[in-house]
Amino acid sequence: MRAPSQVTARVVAIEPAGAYQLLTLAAPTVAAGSEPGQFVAVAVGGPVTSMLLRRSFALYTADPGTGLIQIVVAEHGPGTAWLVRVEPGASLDVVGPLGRPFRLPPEAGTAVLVAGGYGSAPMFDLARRLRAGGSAVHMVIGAGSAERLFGVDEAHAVADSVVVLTDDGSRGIQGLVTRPLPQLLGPAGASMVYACGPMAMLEAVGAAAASHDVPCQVAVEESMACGIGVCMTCVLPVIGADGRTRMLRSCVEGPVFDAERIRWKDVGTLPADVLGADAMVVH
Amino acid sequence: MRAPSQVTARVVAIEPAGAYQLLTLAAPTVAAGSEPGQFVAVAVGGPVTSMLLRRSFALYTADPGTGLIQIVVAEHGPGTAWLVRVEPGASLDVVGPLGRPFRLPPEAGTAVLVAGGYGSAPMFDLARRLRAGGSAVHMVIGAGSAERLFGVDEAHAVADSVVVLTDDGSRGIQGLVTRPLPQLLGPAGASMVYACGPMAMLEAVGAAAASHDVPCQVAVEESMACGIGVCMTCVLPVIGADGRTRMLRSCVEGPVFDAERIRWKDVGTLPADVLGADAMVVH
Amino acid sequence: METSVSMVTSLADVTLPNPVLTASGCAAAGRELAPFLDPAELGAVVTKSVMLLPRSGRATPRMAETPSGMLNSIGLQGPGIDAFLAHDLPWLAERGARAVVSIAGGSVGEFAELARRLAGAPGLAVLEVNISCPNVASRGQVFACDPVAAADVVRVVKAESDVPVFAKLSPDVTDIVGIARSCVDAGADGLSMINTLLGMAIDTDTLRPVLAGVTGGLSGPAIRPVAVRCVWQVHAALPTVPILGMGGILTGLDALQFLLAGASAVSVGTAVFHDPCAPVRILAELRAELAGRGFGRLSDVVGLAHRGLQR
Amino acid sequence: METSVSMVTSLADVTLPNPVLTASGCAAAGRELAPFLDPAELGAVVTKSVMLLPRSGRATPRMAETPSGMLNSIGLQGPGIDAFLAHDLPWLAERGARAVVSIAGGSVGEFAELARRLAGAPGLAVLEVNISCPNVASRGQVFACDPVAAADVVRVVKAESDVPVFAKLSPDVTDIVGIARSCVDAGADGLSMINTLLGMAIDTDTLRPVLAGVTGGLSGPAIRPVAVRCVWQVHAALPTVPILGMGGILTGLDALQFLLAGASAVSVGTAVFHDPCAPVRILAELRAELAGRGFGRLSDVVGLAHRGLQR
Ligand SMILES: Cc1cc2nc3c(=O)[nH]c(=O)nc-3n(C[C@H](O)[C@H](O)[C@H](O)COP(=O)(O)OP(=O)(O)OC[C@H]3O[C@@H](n4cnc5c(N)ncnc54)[C@H](O)[C@@H]3O)c2cc1C
Ligand SMILES: Cc1cc2nc3c(=O)[nH]c(=O)nc-3n(C[C@H](O)[C@H](O)[C@H](O)COP(=O)(O)OP(=O)(O)OC[C@H]3O[C@@H](n4cnc5c(N)ncnc54)[C@H](O)[C@@H]3O)c2cc1C
Ligand SMILES: Cc1cc2nc3c(=O)[nH]c(=O)nc-3n(C[C@H](O)[C@H](O)[C@H](O)COP(=O)(O)O)c2cc1C
Ligand SMILES: Cc1cc2nc3c(=O)[nH]c(=O)nc-3n(C[C@H](O)[C@H](O)[C@H](O)COP(=O)(O)O)c2cc1C
Ligand code: FES
Ligand code: FES
Repeated sequence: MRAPSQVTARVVAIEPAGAYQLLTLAAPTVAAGSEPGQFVAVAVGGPVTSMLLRRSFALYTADPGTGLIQIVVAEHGPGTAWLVRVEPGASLDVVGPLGRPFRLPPEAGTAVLVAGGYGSAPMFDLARRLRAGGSAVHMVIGAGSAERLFGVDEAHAVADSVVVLTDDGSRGIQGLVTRPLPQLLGPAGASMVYACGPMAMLEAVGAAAASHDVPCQVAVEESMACGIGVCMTCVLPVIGADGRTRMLRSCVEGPVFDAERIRWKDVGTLPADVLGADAMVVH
Repeated sequence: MRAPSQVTARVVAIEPAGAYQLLTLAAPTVAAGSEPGQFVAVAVGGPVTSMLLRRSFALYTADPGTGLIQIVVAEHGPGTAWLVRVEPGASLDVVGPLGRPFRLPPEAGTAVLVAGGYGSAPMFDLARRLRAGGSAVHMVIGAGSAERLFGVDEAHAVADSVVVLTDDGSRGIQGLVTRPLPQLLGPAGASMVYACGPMAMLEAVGAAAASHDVPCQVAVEESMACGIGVCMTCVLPVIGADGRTRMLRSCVEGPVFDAERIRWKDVGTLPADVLGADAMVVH
Repeated sequence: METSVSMVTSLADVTLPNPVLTASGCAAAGRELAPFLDPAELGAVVTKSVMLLPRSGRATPRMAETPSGMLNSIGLQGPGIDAFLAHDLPWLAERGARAVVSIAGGSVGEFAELARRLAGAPGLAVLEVNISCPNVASRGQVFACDPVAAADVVRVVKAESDVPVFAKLSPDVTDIVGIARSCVDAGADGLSMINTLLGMAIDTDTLRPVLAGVTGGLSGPAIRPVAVRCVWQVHAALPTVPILGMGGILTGLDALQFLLAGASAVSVGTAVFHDPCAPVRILAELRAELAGRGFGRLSDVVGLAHRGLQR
Repeated sequence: METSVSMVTSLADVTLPNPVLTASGCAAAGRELAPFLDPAELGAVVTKSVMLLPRSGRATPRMAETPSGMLNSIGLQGPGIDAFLAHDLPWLAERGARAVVSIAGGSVGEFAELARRLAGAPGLAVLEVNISCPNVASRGQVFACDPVAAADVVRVVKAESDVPVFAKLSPDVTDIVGIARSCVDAGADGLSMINTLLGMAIDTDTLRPVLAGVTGGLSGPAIRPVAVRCVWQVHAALPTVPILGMGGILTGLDALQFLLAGASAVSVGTAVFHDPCAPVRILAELRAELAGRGFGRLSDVVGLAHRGLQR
């Protein structure tokens, strides 16, 4: 893992990918040292923008050879609306690579990679690395509808098996990504689960993995003001090795966490047993 | 004079013109009813800009036939920096035509048109209208240096004589635009003067005209927040027909004023004899 | 579907066809906006604060653009109440526009006199008492900075007035709820919030303040979070007092924030400089947003963000 | 030419190599910025306000972006003074960075205890007393809203402290000069201005406040005109009191506005979120702007905009 840097990245290409835009950026220092699960933070809106805060995107690819990185952008609010309209040749101010990546297993095994929507972006490089380490990889890719699936074809190229699901049945099986998990995690099944997608999905995948006693890493998506660990906006309650819950910064202590460590039901609240919650009463 | 409207104008062309950018915009309702000396107010910075206020530009051309208007933009601060970088095909939010135009003389005579920098923009249409009404037109065009002159060639096409001056002598005569005025305004000289340019120049031209007893209209440039007469930011002390000085709005009561009505030395101050200045003491 | 939302609202006992108004000082007396919108289509036109005598206003520069906002230091330039009554108010009345007339005085007596002169004027729907203009020579003269002075003004205006009286408050106070309460206790029928924040900018070329008046009033989207907070706090403390909310409203969703915080209507100020059609655009956007959320009546959303909030 | 500007400044009797600092809460304790800048190159690192005990901070969401600004409602999450002294301050000291340590207490006694614990700590250059955090449960607890409470805190901290004490003020007061004077009278060696403005945003989809804490602190360029005005007013009233200015500084020219208004040094806060290299970039820009204007020493511009102004 390499220290992040702030770079001016040229937009090499921008192309639609279903409901998303795939941005290819020239950012050699970011590409050089990044690992799957890390993200970049992009300044949006141009020089006289009213939008101060960077927007975060998981790295989809990062090629140290070409110095190119790719991100998959869903148009959401004004910042991403601006970003999906950049032109090739434009410059973007990018900070990265940020955050802790997915940890690879100490020894080869069978991995299930579960992704929702653009949450599949970091999964392909992860799959390649897992397979390079000798692991078998099964991918489960879901989304609300067909055009919000990202990378189904590539999944087939990098995984031993692929299950595609959509909420509305417009592609693949109708249903949620948790649906195939009992089978994939069952006896003689996976030794590890990786997941990226909406919080509710991560919670459900974590629960499925736990019920089969399979370790599960998830990449969460919390609202971030700085992305580099200085502001404390991106926290969620995470149980430490000492059994105590702390409000951890998802930008530097995540975005990848062990699913079982996250107090899912308490995200967005301040449970009384969190370290230092007692001090909140005073003031 | 037509009521202003707010329109979405397509950028038809943008091309360098010396130190300036010449923008051609499709804005039929603005083009339809405008007169020389009027201006448009353009929103800058795009949808998520931090710049709330419109930028004002004199109309250089306005063709009711094609529906096109042109403005000449000098890069100054962040708003014009954005504007000179728009691409053909882009849309601009334009309000216009605004302000009072130059008044044409009731009968033909000899007009001297004096312009500084991009202040020449409104002068060419004015010259054409004056000549169409039978007047003779002499133009004096000045600027700091050659590349800040605008429209010298066109001046030759629309005027009976043209004097070009620059402060640094890089083109034409070295000196200020007031230099040729004694001759042009002298005996058997002009019956009217029109001027547009920096305030100090307008004052000097007004003084020269006054010393020859020639009426002089000037188009002033005051900092404007709204451009449509509702905010009261763009005022300057102007003497009325009743001899009283009032703080008049240059966006709706100008930008064209009789030079002799403006209290040049008092611009940027509040002279005690301005109507209502006494009330300022209270509160 | 959209036309099925009832946009009717009221400021105290005055019913307005819709909740989008102009803001004082940002629409003059309505006339200049006529090329861009029909003043009768708005909830009301809030006129520039008028004083007893004609006023020149301050020297220029009177404005500075700031990030997502602007500073102004106009100094209440205006024709005085006589000219206003002779020319401005009748123009609005003839067009069927409702007028919220903003008055400003240098003394309690001047406020009283203004209210007296306006009593019974045709077209007058509401009196807005500007006790919070920051462009005065001394901070001590801002009535809205002191609960007693604020109450004094409200009391005399109320005594002279036959229409609802709204006190316009400044955010530049330690305790806006205290000032609000004091105005209501003195008889204010409602509150207008917020006036501009006191701010300034320095010209880094001349090395002097940009504004001739040194300090000025900060307005625009930059101040919206402060404005929403003020409306929220006052509505929480005084839930039955009608609020005319304002400060940085640029879109229908911005207006909706104010309604959800507790305002019954909103004023659109600086946005008009950006977009002269803003008030009617915002009205249309607000209507569509309400319809899209399934609300049938504007009144359903007033203060809604407070409800069901446990704290 | 540019290298010939002397950027040296001082906060009370502490000399700093240059006037650009981080802002409390926007740089943690400096470590996370190390990939982007060398903390020793800054005037100083102002650390996140530390309290006596570890604190969890508030529930999320803790932030909302607003036009040219943001709201935060962190609730002073932090490790407590023991961990700070064990891990954070030494890290800065080892790197040769000067530390302005910000402390926050729930009571006057807690402030005193924090100052006591910090006395003599290596690397500590200045104590910044955060009496103005808006993210507290009740407005009544903001010491900086009350001149007496503010003075009480300053007095006890000053008594325990062997470094200059700067009181950090809130702009959310009717009379910031009064609070400033009260702090100085109680022994404050200087003033930090401004903390965030109290603001809020409402989510128009959930129809509830965006922040879990309902209200939050508004920062960023949106508030810069208010911040410059506060520095201006206080410097005009107390010209010998050193001021650490802040609020929306994004560029060298923004920093220059604060210096011209009377600040001896500036803190860069929210800009770091936009641009993690901001403090060093702003320092370079400021140096170039001063050189371009022909100033040889930073101290030549401090308060310059006041001079020769007739009013
Ligand atoms: C670690 C991480 C990885 C991400 N990866 C991707 C990705 O690969 N592709 C993609 O399309 N999106 C991704 N997101 C979400 C993306 O950052 C948001 O959709 C985006 O910031 C929204 O900005 P906006 O201006 O369009 O929306 P607005 O709602 O206007 O944003 C306002 C503010 O809220 C923040 N915000 C809003 N929604 C989110 C969100 N869901 N997560 C975090 N911050 C948010 C923004 O950053 C901004 O500061 C990721 C987020 C995180 C934290
Ligand atoms: C009636 C009129 C006609 C004009 N015609 C032209 C023209 O034909 N070509 C041209 O290049 N410029 C013209 N100007 C000047 C032009 O409006 C300003 O240069 C421009 O607004 C500067 O914006 P900015 O963002 O680049 O600078 P900034 O200094 O960042 O602008 C900040 C604010 O100050 C205002 N402002 C700054 N300088 C001026 C100025 N000189 N006059 C008015 N407002 C100013 C801006 O509108 C903006 O609101 C005209 C101005 C007026 C009032
Ligand atoms: C140029 C200007 C002039 C103003 N004049 C007045 C005024 O005369 N009386 C008043 O009560 N408020 C005045 N205001 C304040 C506005 O009515 C409004 O309260 C404030 O600007 C916040 O709203 P906004 O952000 O939508 O502009 C003025 C504001 C501006 C920008
Ligand atoms: C996320 C965040 C956290 C902050 N935490 C603190 C804090 O702990 N103590 C403090 O005194 N100020 C705190 N502040 C206020 C800043 O130090 C600064 O006073 C304010 O943000 C204005 O400066 P800016 O606009 O440059 O950010 C915080 C600001 C932000 C944005
Ligand atoms: S986003 Fe700032 S600490 Fe994580
Ligand atoms: S610019 Fe607003 S009145 Fe002239």
